[in-house]
Amino acid sequence: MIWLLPLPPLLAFFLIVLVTNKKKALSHTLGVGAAALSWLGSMIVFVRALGVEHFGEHAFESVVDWLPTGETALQIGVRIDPLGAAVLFFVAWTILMIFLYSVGYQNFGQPAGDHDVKGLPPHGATVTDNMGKKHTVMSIEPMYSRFFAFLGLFACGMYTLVVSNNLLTLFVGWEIMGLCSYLLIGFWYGKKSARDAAVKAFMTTRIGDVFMLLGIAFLYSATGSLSFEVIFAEGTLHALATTPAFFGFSAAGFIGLLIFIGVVGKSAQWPLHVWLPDAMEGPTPVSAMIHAATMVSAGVYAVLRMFPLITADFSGHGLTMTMSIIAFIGSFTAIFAATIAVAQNDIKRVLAYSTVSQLGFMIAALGIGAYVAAAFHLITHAFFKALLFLGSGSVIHGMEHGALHTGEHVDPQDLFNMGGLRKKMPVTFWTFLIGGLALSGFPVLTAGFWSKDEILADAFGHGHWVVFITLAVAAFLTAFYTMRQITLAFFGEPRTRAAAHAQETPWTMTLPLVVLATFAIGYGWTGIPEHFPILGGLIPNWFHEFVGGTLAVHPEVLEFSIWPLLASIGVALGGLSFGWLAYRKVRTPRQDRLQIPVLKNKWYFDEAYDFLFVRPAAWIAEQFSYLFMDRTIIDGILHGIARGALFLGGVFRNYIDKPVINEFFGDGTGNLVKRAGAGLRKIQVGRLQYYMLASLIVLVAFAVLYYLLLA
Amino acid sequence: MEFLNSHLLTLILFFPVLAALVLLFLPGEAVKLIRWTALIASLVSLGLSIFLWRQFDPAAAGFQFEETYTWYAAINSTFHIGVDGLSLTMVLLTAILTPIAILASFNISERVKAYMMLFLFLETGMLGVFLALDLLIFFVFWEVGLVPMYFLINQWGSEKGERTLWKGIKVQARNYASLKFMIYTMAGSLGLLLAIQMLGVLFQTFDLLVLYQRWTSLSDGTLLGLPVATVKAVAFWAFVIAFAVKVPVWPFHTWLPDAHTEAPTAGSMILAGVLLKLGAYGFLRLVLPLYPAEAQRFAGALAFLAVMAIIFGAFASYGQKDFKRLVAYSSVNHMGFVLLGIAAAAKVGVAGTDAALNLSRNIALNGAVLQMFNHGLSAAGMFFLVGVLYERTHTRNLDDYGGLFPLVPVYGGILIFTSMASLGLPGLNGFVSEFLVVRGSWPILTVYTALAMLGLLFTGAYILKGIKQVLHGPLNEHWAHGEHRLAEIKAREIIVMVPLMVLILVLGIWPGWLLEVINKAMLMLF
Amino acid sequence: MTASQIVFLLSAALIIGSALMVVTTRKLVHAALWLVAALFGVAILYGLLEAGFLAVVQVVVYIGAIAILFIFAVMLTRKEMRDTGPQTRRSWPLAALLGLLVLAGLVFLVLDMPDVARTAVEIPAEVDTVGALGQALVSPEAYALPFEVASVLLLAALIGAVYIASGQKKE
Amino acid sequence: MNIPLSWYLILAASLFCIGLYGVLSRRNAIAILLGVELMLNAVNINLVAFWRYLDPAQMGGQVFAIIVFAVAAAEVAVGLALIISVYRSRKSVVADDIDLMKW
Repeated sequence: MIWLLPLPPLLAFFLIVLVTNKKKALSHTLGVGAAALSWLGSMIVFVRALGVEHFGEHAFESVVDWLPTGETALQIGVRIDPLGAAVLFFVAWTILMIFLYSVGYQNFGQPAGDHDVKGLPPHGATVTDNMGKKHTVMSIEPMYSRFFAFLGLFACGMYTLVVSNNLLTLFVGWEIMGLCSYLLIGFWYGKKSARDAAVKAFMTTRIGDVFMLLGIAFLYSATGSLSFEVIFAEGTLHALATTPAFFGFSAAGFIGLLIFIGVVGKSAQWPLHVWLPDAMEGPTPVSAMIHAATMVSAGVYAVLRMFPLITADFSGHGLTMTMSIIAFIGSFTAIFAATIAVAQNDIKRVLAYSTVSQLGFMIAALGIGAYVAAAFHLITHAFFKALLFLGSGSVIHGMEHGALHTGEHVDPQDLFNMGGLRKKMPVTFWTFLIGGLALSGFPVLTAGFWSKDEILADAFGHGHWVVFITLAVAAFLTAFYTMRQITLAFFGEPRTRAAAHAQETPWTMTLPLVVLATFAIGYGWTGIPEHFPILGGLIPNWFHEFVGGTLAVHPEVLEFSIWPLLASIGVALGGLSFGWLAYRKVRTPRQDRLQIPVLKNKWYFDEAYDFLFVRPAAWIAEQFSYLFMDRTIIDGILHGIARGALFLGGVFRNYIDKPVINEFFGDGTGNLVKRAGAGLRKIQVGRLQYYMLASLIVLVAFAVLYYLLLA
Repeated sequence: MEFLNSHLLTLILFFPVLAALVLLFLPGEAVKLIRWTALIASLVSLGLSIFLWRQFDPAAAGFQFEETYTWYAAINSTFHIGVDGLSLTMVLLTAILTPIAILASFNISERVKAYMMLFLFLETGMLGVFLALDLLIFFVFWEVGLVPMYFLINQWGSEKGERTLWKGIKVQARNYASLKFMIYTMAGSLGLLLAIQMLGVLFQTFDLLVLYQRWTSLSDGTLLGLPVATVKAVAFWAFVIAFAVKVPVWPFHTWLPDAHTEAPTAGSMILAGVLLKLGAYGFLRLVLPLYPAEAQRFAGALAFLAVMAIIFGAFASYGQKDFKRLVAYSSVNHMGFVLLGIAAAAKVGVAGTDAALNLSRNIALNGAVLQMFNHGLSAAGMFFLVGVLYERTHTRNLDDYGGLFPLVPVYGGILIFTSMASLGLPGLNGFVSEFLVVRGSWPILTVYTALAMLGLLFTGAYILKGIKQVLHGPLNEHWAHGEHRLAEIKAREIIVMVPLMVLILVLGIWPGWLLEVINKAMLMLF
Repeated sequence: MTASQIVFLLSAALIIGSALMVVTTRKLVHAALWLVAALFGVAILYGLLEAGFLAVVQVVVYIGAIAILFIFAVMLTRKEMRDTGPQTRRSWPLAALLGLLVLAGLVFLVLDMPDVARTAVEIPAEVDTVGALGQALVSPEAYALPFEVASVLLLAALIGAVYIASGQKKE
Repeated sequence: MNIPLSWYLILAASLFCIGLYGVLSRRNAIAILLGVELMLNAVNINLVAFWRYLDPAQMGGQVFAIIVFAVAAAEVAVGLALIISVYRSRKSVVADDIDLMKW
């Protein structure tokens, strides 16, 4: 059963690519159908998991031999434990919603565009209505089928990752998603920016991936297995924790660090965060959402998975070196990305930086050992961030409609082109508002509040003051930029005619919004702390019980403290109201005080990386490796040898063969004979009697000689 | 049937030559007939090889299907051939790639007969190296393979292109490349020949199985007036350099980009697909078993060269403007991993006592052999795809392409697929072998393995650069209209790619069937 | 002085005189005729030496065929080769000197020979020299082979002469 | 038969030398051949004389004389044919003029 989960989308991928590429309706039916099948399977697995007592100790697992390695074999398999089940739940839901949403977003049912070409966004089509009047309407995506194929492959990767019982297949899923993100960011490959963003995304994550690969190799050689069950056995962990590795790390810590670097790439943590905002160059909020809300979660999921390993030498107080690094990177990213988000005007970019920031929260939580809190925030965040991305997609879609309708050329993603959309797009507005409030951590009602509060409480409870304060400030900024976004987009008056003519999107798009909005509120209730005033105890803290059961030692329940609660309520409400007040009247970017160049330009990281890494790499590749080393040095040596041989040959030829052999011996003898011949031929007169005379003279002479000398 | 079983290897080995002789008597104008005859002949070889694969018993020890004939009695060299799992894998690779390459060269229209005959000779040469169990036979086939390839590059190579030598002397690129290929390989194998002669004189036999026993057990005393250890070390390097040139290992690699770039498409396919494997095969078949102690001693140096190949291969590839050259350099990069695995195995040696290290050694070897096979598939595919593009556009300059995806969607899809295999995307074959090599080398050569990751990173960079420049980006209008309009990939060309792609995918998902054989062979090798 | 000695001396005088005339006379026809005389003298010597068969052959073949052939040749070519002008080369004194030197050398050798002044013994009456000659020429033990070779040579000469002199080659 | 052998020999030698002189000094090719004939006769005289004076039972001398006849006949036939042939093409029978084959 679990084996089959990733298969339907994969089959859909192959079928669409190989067979139904030309048939748009069939393609999306296949895609959505496959997603629905996987969703159904996931729900069955999830429900069955709920029915098992102490599920953590009785996880579903199944393995096969994959590779022979000497006398032994490398096994791969699937495993669903509480963490896996919880993640599977949200993955199945979001993926199904994405598939459904894509049908509407890619304009299924609309006519083909007038000048649309593959590789570029659709530009709209002209239709003539019954009255003979011409309208410009949105046109269907030229590569509609291909989009669903990519989505299918992506879903396959994500399911593979979640159901894996070992690091290797997890890595396989991880990389397949990397490929899909590359393909989807570069979906409109005709755009130069999209193309470069795709390469950037792939390369940046690959930096992390190679470290992760090393980590996997290290882990495999240290334990002889990659299966979670084997690795996380107490004896193995103990051995790993006590084996010293490099630079003062224990083996466990070092492996954890290597894998964490992979996560840094995948989850877009500082300093490898640069790809994610650029990934918004990707064509649609849908694809952006895929790798921003879903795929990046995979990184956090991997750290969650590796949590026992990372904390293997963690004694409960005093973070290990690896954990400190993780906590530092997480909290730094959280606040760093939040500062950038406040100055972005692109609705998708704001969300992208917000995602980076929120992932920082989770990573920081894991760094300080708050396992359950991180998992909780991972899932709630996935729901409400998916909601927000889809909502922004809906906004953009509505704006595009308006832009086409009015013929106005405006950027449909720029917040300063919007305004007053709440009346035009009510469903989108309300769901977006719910998502925004959840992101801000609006007290009690939203899921985001419960999860974020738990992280803050954990940091506070264990005395990690720096982390606590940093995250609190980041949370404040989060609430602030969220409200800024909502205010600019939905409140006030339309800033452009396109905004004034924006239209609500079709049901295929709004339905997923509603579903996700439900989760954005409701999921929080599964994890209300037991000791929370009033509400605590009304509903049991199911999430803590269930997911906590994944770990060998069930994490203890935190003592309740009022301070973190007050802090989180304070920053959420403060940020929201501050954002509302500050942007209520803002009409143009000029009036925005926060358009500071350093924030707007993302602290100049792109430029710095370009200067520090990209260009030197290109220089090393082109100039040093190829032109200098290969062509100049190595080929130079070869040519030198060749020249030496030629020179030697020349010497032999010019100084030995030619003068001595040819001229002296060869030509010399020849000339001698020739000259002699020339001299001698004069006596060859051709007269018979002359010869006879001569021979006779010789004969006589010899006879005389003979007589005189011998006789 | 009985005959087939007892002479299977000879049949596989000489069938191509037989077919080449048949071709000789066909009229030169009957181009179609010649092409199909050559293709069918190579398919027969493939069929026989698959039969061999089915008959082969991976669990049995030693060599199978051995055949011994008198050959050169005066110097005690016999025609001794046989297969184990390692040879079998390589024979299979050769047998698979040759028909594909022949099919790929159906567009060759000048001197088809000579071309096809050379190809079939080439196949015999390559198979001979993999099957030989006698050093002299090995060397003979080793050199036999050079000649057809020289002519293929020299006569059917790309006509354009010049190479500037010193003082502004210009030569035609394909002449330069073929000569470089030939001389470099020959020069490299001189030492090998000497060392082989020494062994032959010493033991009065060239039979590999005998030499395995006797040469390795020779440890003290003097040889030729020198200590045995010194002689062995020198002979070791003679072997190593011969194979290193062929693999090719940095810094002996510069013939490769030239030869690959100038060779005709099918030539590049075979060159990258099989010929490079001859070197790696030499390492596994001769160097490691004959010189375990020396290999252990110099493993660090080998690993260093391997890592240099991985890193600088990747960098140099990234620095290319010529698409084919980019792919050519990727071979340096990928074959570096093979050597890294071999170096790791050498470092542990035969007599490793640490079980964990022995395991790592076996994994590294498995990875290296699998990488040989995988690289054969993906490199052949990549070269073919470059050839398809070149045939249509007559340019290899990456800057001349751009945004071709909408024009050739099927081609684009295939190119991305194959590139991803070359990049080592999990789920495709390249990943499995690279992972195994990294896993096997990590505990043995930690620092080198870590450095190799830099190369792995840039593998991604150059592959993406290729895709980006060719398929993505704004469409270069030059190829969109009129006579330059880029044609989609043809059915024949798709048929060429299909077996490669299927194998790439199958090996990526379920490599067990192949690794089972390799694994057993590697266990027996040590 | 016996009769045979006288006959010898007379024929010797004839031979030497005729020969001298052959090599000195200006007119080639005369030279050819003088040759006939010289050959006739030789035939007499054969008779004197009791080689009757040879004497007859000398007369028939030499005089009857060869000498006549010469006369024909002379006549065929005489149009150009007038009997005027020098018939001898400028180096004739040198030739004469050489001839005399060779003669001197030969005479010296002859006189140096042992028992050179011997006289011939009688041929026994029962010996038939002509018959013996015939026997020798056709006997395989004796000279059959040289004889046959000579006949082949003659044939070849015959064909060659016809071919060369026919002048049928028209280019 | 009381003629000493030396008489014959000296006669033959004289005849030979006269013939030799003729060969060397005459310009006309036919005259040269005449000289050759004289020399051949001189040889024949020697052959027959030695036959007669040494052993008349051995027929070698006479046989060789006959072979010399044959050779002489052949020589004259071919020689004269050549001369006539040359004469036809070059209108000359002077031996010194026939020097085509010199360098």
